[in-house]
Amino acid sequence: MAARKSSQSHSGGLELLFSNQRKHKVSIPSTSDATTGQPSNVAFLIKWLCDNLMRDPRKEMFVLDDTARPGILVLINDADWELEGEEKYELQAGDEVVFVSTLHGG
Amino acid sequence: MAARKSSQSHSGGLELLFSNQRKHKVSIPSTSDATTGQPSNVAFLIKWLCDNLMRDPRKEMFVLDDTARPGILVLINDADWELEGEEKYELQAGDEVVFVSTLHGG
Amino acid sequence: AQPRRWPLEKHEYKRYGRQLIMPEVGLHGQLRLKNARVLIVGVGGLGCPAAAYLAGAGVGTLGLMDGDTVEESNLHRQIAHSTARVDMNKTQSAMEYLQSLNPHVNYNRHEFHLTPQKAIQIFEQYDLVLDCTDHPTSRYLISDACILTGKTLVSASALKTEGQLIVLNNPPRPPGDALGGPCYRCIFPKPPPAESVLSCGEGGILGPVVGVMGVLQALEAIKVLTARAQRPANGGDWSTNGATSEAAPKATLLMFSTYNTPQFRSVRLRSRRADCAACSAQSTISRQSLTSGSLDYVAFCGATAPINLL
Amino acid sequence: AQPRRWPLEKHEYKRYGRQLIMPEVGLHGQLRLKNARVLIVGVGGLGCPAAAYLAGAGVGTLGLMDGDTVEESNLHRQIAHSTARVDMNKTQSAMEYLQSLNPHVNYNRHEFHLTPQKAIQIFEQYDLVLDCTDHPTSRYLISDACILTGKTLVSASALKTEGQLIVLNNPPRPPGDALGGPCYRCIFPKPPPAESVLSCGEGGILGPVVGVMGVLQALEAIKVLTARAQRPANGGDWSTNGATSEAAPKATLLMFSTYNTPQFRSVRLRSRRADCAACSAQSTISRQSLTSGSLDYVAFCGATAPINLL
Ligand SMILES: [Zn+2]
Ligand SMILES: [Zn+2]
Repeated sequence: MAARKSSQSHSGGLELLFSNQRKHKVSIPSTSDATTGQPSNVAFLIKWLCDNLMRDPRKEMFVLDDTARPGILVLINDADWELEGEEKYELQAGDEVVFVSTLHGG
Repeated sequence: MAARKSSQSHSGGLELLFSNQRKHKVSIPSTSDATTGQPSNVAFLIKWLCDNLMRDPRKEMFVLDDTARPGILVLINDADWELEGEEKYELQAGDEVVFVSTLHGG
Repeated sequence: AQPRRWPLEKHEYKRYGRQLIMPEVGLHGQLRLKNARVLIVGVGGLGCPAAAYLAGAGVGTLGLMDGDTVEESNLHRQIAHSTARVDMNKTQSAMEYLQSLNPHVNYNRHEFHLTPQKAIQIFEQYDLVLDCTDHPTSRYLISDACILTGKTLVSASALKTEGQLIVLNNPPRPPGDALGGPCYRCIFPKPPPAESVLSCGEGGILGPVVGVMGVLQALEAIKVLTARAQRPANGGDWSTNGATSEAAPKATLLMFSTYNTPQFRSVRLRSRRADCAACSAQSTISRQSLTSGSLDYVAFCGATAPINLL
Repeated sequence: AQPRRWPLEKHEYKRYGRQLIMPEVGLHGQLRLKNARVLIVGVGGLGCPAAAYLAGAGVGTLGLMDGDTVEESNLHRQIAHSTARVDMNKTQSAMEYLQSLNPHVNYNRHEFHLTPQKAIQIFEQYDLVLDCTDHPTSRYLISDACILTGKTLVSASALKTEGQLIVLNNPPRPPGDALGGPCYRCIFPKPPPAESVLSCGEGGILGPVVGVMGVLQALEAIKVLTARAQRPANGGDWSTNGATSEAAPKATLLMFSTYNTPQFRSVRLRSRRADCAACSAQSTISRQSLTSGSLDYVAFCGATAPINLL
């Protein structure tokens, strides 16, 4: 099964959930389901990150209802994922996905 | 003769020399000399900009001794051209060349 | 003989000369600044530098709102206060500094924290609002009140070594008008879990980080106020917003991270959300619900005592 | 019984608590700031905000150098001065503000403009230098003196709606050592034609633009001072610079442009130049040539009266 390379980075404190590392280059399967051949999308990436990369047990700080929790912006190649189809966006090799936690301090 | 597309932009007041426009998308010939087939490099781009795009008569505000004048940084795809071979860097389609005039105010 | 009346006073040409001579401001821009009324909600790490540069630029009326008093732990970043003014209300402390920087500005002090009941009536006295507060509760309230009163909102935040900045409701349009810029609820329809919210007191903050964001808020405010667009004299709808296309305007988020390379990043966010609770045709938030106090922002954002988790 | 002696005074834990609790600063970083001596050359649009945030952060000794007096036209952007202090020397005016913000810093006033003759002797009293001046003449002089005295230099500039920032000689190494960061002459070996140099007085300047650059200078200074690297106690060579590789370090230029999209841009510049007049093995600039006054920076940069061209 071919791997789809994608780099993802964290901002706004989220790196604390991922071994305190800001940038990760990850290779995910190019299909999320071998039988249907469904290409991997962002929903799959989020689940994959939770299962494979997140060291912190508090999954609820990253996901809620199988998607990024409220207060986390998901950016695909410097644009809000809402402009790209949200969870259904199919990842391309080399895509950069950024998870940003909103800040509230002042 | 094929054209080589390249976008260039100005900063630090240089746009005043180029019709007060910050960004220009230009197509330059892919070879600077039809007989030798010499690929177009940054030296050729600078001369081409002077001849074709610069509306201001004060060429000395942009070039000196056939190269960018002192105080102008030339950046090729977000790196100093000195890291890329300076004037001899051969332009690729889609390259972004930025001319930045140093600021001195404070 | 009576001399021809100049649009600015003589001392104003002197004081604002360095910005007046720039085509981006010019005499027209300076007059717009002079006629502008800007409200700064929160006179802390963001509000102090934002107020300094807006007062410096000659904004006609500057409103300062904060119910807190100055603490010694504020002074590493809240540069309009001073050691001698510890325990003084922050709006009073900042005003002493601002008066000495530029006495030609009208300063309004609102010596209390913003509440839903007061928001509409106060925001109506201003042209533009800066959110310099530090909690989701106030961020939703300020955004809602800006939509209901038709004000552009310059919102920033900072924590530890990072900052964020976004200009909302720009251009300002009534709820349901897709040509208005998105509001805070368009970007964040649901509040973050309360346990994920950290204040600067809990998470820490580097002074220049919040300082940079506050100065950039002043700059965005000046850009909005001096833009070429025509604004009706008495605060009604904007007839034109300076945008050349009639496409639904998107917001841009500027992110800053001290130890990242590059430090700054600009990302394109969405336009207005068709089902936004505040700015869409289906809006459920009204002047009445705010003023009556029936909207409970604290309950909406969950527990008020943030837990030190993230 | 005598209580255990704490490394900081009680009030310092309070005042600096919000930065102390961050791992990027911590107690060690705060002690480094307290022991640090920082010189700010130029107390104008860049120097005022830079000084405010460095004083706020608790830098132990802050040197302020400027021979100018405060003018009304400075006040839209030089936020450490005040209307009542117009005509006062800028270092005196700024010190009054800074003292009231943080009285626990030692402030040194250098009430004159920098000259080649004085540069070495003054720079040797400090650990780090901020170039907040406004002319190529001083920019070359400050860079040369930083190379000769082994100081890292945080240099910024601004004009109209744009700004630039670069950290030079970082890490600081003697001339000829390729593991030192580049200097100003490495990046700009030849000065610009005098007629292309515009000051803020001639070209104009938007207050928050120069403000942002000044605040970012304070941040870069704090980053350098609190970095994990070990610095010898008495200002000798740095044994390690915190870099993991032994490659020649490159400089990064941060560019800001108010009306550009994106507003900020970081570009990679070169490492030390093998034939640099100041920092290479072939250096022709010495302590002697500076101190004796034999180096003429004004002649090097051409005519002193800039012509309003670009
Ligand atoms: Zn909305
Ligand atoms: Zn050098």
